[in-house]
Amino acid sequence: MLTWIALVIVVVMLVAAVLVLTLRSFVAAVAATAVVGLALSVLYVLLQAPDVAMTEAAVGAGLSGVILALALRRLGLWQLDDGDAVVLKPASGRAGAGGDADA
Amino acid sequence: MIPLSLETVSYAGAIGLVVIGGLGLVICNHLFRMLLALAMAESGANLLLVLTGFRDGAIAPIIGYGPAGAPLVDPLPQVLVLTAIVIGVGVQALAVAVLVRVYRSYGTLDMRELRRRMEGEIAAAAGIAAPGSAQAPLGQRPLPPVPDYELVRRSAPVRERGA
Amino acid sequence: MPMRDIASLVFSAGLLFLLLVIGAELALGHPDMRVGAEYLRVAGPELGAANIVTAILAGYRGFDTLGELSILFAAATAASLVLGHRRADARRDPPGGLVLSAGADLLFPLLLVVGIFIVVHGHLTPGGGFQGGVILAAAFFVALLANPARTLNHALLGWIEGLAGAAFILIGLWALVEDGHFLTPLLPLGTMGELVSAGTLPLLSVAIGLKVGAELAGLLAHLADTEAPDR
Amino acid sequence: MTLYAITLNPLETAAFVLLGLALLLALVRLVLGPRAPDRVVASDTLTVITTTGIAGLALLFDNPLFLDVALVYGVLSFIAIVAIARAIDGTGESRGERDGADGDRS
Repeated sequence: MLTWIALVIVVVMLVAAVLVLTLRSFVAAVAATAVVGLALSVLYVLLQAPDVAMTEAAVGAGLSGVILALALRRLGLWQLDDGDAVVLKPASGRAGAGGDADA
Repeated sequence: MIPLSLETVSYAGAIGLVVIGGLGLVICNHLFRMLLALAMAESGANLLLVLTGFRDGAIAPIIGYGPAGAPLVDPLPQVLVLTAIVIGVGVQALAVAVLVRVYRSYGTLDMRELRRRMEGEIAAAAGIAAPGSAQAPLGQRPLPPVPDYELVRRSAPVRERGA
Repeated sequence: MPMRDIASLVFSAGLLFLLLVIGAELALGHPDMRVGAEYLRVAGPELGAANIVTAILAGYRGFDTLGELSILFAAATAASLVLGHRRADARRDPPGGLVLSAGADLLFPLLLVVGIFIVVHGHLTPGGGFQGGVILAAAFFVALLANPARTLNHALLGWIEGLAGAAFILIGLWALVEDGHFLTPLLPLGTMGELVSAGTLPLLSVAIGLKVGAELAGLLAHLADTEAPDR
Repeated sequence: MTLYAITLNPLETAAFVLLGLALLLALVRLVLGPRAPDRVVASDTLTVITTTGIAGLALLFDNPLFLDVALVYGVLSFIAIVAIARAIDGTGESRGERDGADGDRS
């Protein structure tokens, strides 16, 4: 049973890790980083390490997300994407800024 | 055949995280994405360390919970990883501060663009033309520097006069 | 796709395969515990802390924790130094809406209580100085998130941080005078599982919590105070 | 498994299967979500499901210590998501320009 839970969590973690590299929008990449921290926290719980799980939850999901989100604004990376956000090769620059015209 | 168990699945996850993070560090051109990849590789290493302390059928290393006499997992890797996670977030904050500074100075975080601008700035300060790429087509490649003996001879007395 | 990317892809795939093959040979799940088994056997009776991880972190390896605190201090100081001061006429982020402001006011006491709980019960339940410190820093940062124009008192934060760090070292020096070893746990152990037990470990935990909390709150406030570029 | 074996009754099994399905559905939204706000909301959904999952694991291990992890996780992931949302909020064409213009004038 624990194996299957771990399998689902590892799949979520690796998919989110690949998304961090391939998403064009940096806002979404930071959200995917938070998902990686979340999956790691559950894995630490499964590995019977509540202290490490709590640290990862507080630092990896909370504090690190806050620092990166603050950095997004200060680095001018918060522009929203246009649509086709998954690219084959890691995107580098800023995407078009008119994505939220229909919001 | 590798058996499918909690340990092997976690091991695969840790290795995958390290490899994806390392790959991102090499392939990505954007400094912020490299920071994200670095954080992921670090997390994978932490998971690997915690995994080394895990024992089958053992419970969390806190006395007084669970059945009496049950084995406890190895607490030492957990302590080391606790330290590593907290230091990792300190490093991340410092890296973000440096990135803010770089962005303020050069207006970009793309590695190629950043290198071009920095080389342009250095070249402007040195008073020479900005160098081109070594991988450019044949006609646009920078020529190897030729020592200019005339310039050396002319500049030597100037330095003497200044001293 | 340039040659360099293909080469790094191939290299990563090879590394992945190699590590997976090594993993098939490892004795995962049956570790050879030498130091860890000794800690598990000795830590309970010697330090009186139910949480062995905290016992090792603050008791047996307190010196490492002191080094970690100084690394964190150096990182926070360097980040503040690199970020520099804010221009007086720089644009601020607009304040959050009603929901966020009300939610921040409601969340602040909850976060404070959770943080203090985690710090104080560090020797009994999972948690301790670092985790509780992070939660305390988050508690003070939420108000800033709702209204960016608000500022934290950096001088007060600096005082708290300095006094907490000094308290950690003073406890260590006290142990040096009393027992001959730096950071040896002192004081009667009490009964395991009660709040006041485990000697000086809770005091060290509180010192770590205050220091980390003040440091990270100052760092987050400084980062939030940095001016954002215009579009 | 020595002293510590885990057995699940059918109800708990069903609960965990449902949690796993919810996790995978939210993951699909994270991968497919056409725009960045969709992905941020998917990440928030994942954190809520995971908090529930950690509480369920505390039940499974019969160990109340893991509830502390769920508590800390639930509180702090909320703050992180709010911070990410604040990074997007107030910067678009609709509201941020107006507010910023007002701030500049005063």
